[in-house]
Amino acid sequence: MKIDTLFRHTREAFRSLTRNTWMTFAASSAVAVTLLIFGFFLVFAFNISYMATELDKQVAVRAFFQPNVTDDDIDQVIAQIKKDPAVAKVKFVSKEDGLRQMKENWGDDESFFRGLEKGNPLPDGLVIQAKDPQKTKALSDSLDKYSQISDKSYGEGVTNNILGISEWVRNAVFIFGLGLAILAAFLISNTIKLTIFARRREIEIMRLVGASNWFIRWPFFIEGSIIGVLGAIIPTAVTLVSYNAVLGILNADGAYSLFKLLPMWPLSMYVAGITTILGILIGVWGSMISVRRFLKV
Amino acid sequence: MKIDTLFRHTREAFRSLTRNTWMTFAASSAVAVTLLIFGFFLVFAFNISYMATELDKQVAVRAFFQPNVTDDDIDQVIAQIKKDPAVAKVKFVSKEDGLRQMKENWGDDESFFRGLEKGNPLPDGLVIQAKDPQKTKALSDSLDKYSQISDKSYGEGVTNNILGISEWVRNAVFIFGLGLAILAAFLISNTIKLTIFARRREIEIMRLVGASNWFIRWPFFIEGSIIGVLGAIIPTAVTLVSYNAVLGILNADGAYSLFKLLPMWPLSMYVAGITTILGILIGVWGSMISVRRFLKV
Amino acid sequence: MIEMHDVYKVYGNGVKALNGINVKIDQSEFVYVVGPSGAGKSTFIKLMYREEKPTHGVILINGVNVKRVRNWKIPYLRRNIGVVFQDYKLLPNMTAYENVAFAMEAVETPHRKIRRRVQEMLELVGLYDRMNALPSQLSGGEQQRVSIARAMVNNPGFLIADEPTGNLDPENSWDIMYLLEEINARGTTVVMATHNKEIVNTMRKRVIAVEQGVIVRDEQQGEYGYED
Amino acid sequence: MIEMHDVYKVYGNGVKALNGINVKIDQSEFVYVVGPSGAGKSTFIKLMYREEKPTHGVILINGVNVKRVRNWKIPYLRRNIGVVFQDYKLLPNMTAYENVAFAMEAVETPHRKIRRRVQEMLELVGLYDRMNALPSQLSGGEQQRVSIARAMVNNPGFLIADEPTGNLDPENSWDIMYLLEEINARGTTVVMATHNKEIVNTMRKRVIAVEQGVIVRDEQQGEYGYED
Ligand SMILES: Nc1ncnc2c1ncn2[C@@H]1O[C@H](COP(=O)(O)OP(=O)(O)OP(=O)(O)O)[C@@H](O)[C@H]1O
Ligand SMILES: Nc1ncnc2c1ncn2[C@@H]1O[C@H](COP(=O)(O)OP(=O)(O)OP(=O)(O)O)[C@@H](O)[C@H]1O
Ligand SMILES: [Mg+2]
Ligand SMILES: [Mg+2]
Repeated sequence: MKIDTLFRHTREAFRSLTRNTWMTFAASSAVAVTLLIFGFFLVFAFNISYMATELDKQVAVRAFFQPNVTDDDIDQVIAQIKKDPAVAKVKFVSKEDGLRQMKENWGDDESFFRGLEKGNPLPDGLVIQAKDPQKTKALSDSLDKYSQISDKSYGEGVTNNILGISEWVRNAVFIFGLGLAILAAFLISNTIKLTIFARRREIEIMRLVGASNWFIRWPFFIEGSIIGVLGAIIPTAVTLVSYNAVLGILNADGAYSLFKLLPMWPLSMYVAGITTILGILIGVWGSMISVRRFLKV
Repeated sequence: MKIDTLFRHTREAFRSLTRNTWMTFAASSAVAVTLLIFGFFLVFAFNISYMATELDKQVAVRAFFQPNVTDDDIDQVIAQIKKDPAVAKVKFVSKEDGLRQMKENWGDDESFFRGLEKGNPLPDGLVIQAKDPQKTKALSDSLDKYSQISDKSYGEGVTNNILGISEWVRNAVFIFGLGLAILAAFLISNTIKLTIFARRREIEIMRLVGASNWFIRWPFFIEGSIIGVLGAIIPTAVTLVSYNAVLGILNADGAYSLFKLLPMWPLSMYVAGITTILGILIGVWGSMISVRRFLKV
Repeated sequence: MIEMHDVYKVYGNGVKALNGINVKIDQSEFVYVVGPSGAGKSTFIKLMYREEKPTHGVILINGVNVKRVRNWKIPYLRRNIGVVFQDYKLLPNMTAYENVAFAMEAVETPHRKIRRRVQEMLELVGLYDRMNALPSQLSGGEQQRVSIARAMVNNPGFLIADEPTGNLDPENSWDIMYLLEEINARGTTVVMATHNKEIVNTMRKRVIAVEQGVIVRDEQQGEYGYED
Repeated sequence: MIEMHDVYKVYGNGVKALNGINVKIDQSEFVYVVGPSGAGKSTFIKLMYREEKPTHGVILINGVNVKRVRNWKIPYLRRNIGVVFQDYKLLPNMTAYENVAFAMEAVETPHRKIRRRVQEMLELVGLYDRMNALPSQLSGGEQQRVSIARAMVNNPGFLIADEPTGNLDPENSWDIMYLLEEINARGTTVVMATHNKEIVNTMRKRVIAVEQGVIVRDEQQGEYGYED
């Protein structure tokens, strides 16, 4: 293609967009709305998946030392466990820490523990996290070799539950995301098809006066991508601005700090990128397949 | 309007739909996809709101009796509390029940409680639920009048958190639902506008040969509602069938019984109803406003 | 009766199509509008059924000021005016039969009357056997004849035809002209823009010649007047 | 050279538009195609630039079997054929200038050549000052002339015109005819369907008369032949 012709096609695309103002508006706003729904979902999905990961981090092995171990024993065991490549983190929990935690968990009913402070029956312990939460059981089994450790547990039932849920949530979000992306692609390309359908006579005339198929396609192709870009700007902006607002509200209001949300960066980049690319790809693709229908005359 | 004319308009609408097969398909599938997204959201929203309600039910006042109360005292107090119209449910928790619950909560680490069975330090207690979870504090305060009750707590912090979260979730879902309904309405009416835009010349010609505005509008009006109905059938079916499938999977797999989902009925009726009504209303409305644009010649 | 007083038409892009038209066409008259391409004939005609509004001046159809008619009432005004459009303006999704029937349905004619009348009209213009064809399945001249049938089907008081024989062979053209003459004899006012010298010179009716938006000639029993 | 051997055309709805056409049109010939409305003239013409495919028979344009040309190659075939369509077929979103320029852009003419040539063509058909009007802002005859300018702008080897003077006054019609004659004299084959008796009888070229899909007359220096 000559560079002259490429300029011509671009000029043509812009002219057509500006002359068919109403249709340009209808098409790009439909793209915008569709991508807005998709963008919101993306933000939601990224956060859900993040929360699931956070949830996985709760899974850990608790190990308890024999009552008579020395501080040296403890240090030694910790050092050795840390060498295991499967281990992500090791934390020492003294018997005092253990009691404090227990009281906190118990909340207001802690009065019941009051007497225990003097003769604290809890042993010292460790909280060990595996790099891959799915391998927590293996990690727990590997602790058998330490004679200093009397007892250990990784909360079998609860752990399996957590791991099950977080995987389930991730899969569900992924399937929904894929489904939504397909539906969004359908909606956008459908809208573009309708705008091209309204101009099918034009395409036929172009063929009749000797324009080759590619000569006819190019301006539509460029138009499609412009509509895609136009339709991606607004939803990206809206999604990110409102997410920022939600983050602000949650941060200001300590009560809801249970929700741990992803920070603006790099989430904003992902959402903007995915939305825009989806908009352009589908815009171009929608134009291409619909123009082809009318290149038959 | 003569009955003859009404027949004519209906015939005309169906003829137009069958002759413009492609456009009918494009329009009603766009409506279908939009309503599908909306339908899924509805199912999600109903369930979230249901879960929030379930969460609220966790909020309760725990009252503990004096160590020396008799069984008669207890029965008397329970009977009196039950009379209070603000109370939804009262449950007696013996000291043995209390210890068992505590152990369960503690999971595998229960070894620590083993010694306690003989000298169980826990008092007998009650779990009292308010009809309106928001009024739990008032209920707790009202227990002051019973001298048999030594201590009570409704887990101030936790309760406020739960109530806060469930209200927050309900509001968020409502706002999102409203937003999504508006976006869906926009998408659908936009699609219908595009199909009518493709036929603007026809509308102009009709005016030029003496058809009144209402005569022109009626068939479009009927067409719009048919497209709305066509576009509502598929998403309703898909939503309900897949929801049923999800219910089946969750019920079969006990591990996920943490998710308490709403049963098919009456949820299916709500979703079908809301989706269909939305489809028809927006179909008709979209036709009306777009036809008007071209009744100017 | 059609009256125009000092009518000007300037299109949106600044083109002055009509520059001071004064004319009076009586009930049951038969008028040819002639003039070169782009002279303003179609514009003159479009003002009568209010496809275009005059920029200046007054147009009265049977005493009604067309410019003042409210938008929703315009269709009712047009029901007394049958129009043959220069570009036919057939509804693309309707067959020849349906296109003609549409004009009758629009004025809420009882169903049973429509069928007979439409078939009669299509027979008159020689398209009885092409009744079920869509406009895209008809030849240029056939489309033009459907447009003529539609204009006449409601027996309007005015028949306005813009170049109704442009795509017709002489034989079909004369058939149409006899039809118009007959309708005119029954009391319908006929206004017809045309380039057909032979017809104008043979039928000898009133001729209004338009050039560059002004009436340069208005003769009873006139001639086409533009020589080759 | 255009050759048709035993060509039949039956449209999808069963209408037999052409029933066995055999004809040969030499390089640089000037041919009128005449016949009543619906006779099959436009169909005959549409087969030449492959808007329609023959149901049966062979059509050769400069030796190429048109029926066999692959879909994507058809535009290249059409580049040597300028067509004036009966319904003009102008692109509605382009001005008169852009419509004519489009035909040149489509064959990738260098930008600087387009401007001069398009303006020249519009001048020839008398539309230089209406250059920037959209088709909807042009009169019927003006649109027809834009269509004529577009057909000629690439100096095609064949010029096929379907009723190119249907909406033109005699003066404009003659101007167009002189243009066609000149182009023909420079070597372009011209095929023109027409109802214009005067032109056919004055210009005296080859006349092919079609009736009900068959050629009933084919005379060198023929006459229109249909009397009023
Ligand atoms: N919608 C419009 N907008 C702008 N200019 C217009 C419009 N319609 C017509 N014109 C211009 O007004 C002038 C008169 O047009 P009109 O259609 O009345 O001519 P006409 O006499 O009918 O010609 P023809 O015989 O070719 O049909 C022309 O120069 C034309 O270009
Ligand atoms: N696309 C089509 N589908 C079906 N029938 C058609 C189609 N096009 C034309 N016809 C029919 O074929 C016959 C010949 O049509 P054609 O257009 O060739 O006539 P024509 O000689 O050009 O007439 P005119 O002088 O009125 O333009 C007509 O009866 C017409 O109704
Ligand atoms: Mg005109
Ligand atoms: Mg023809």
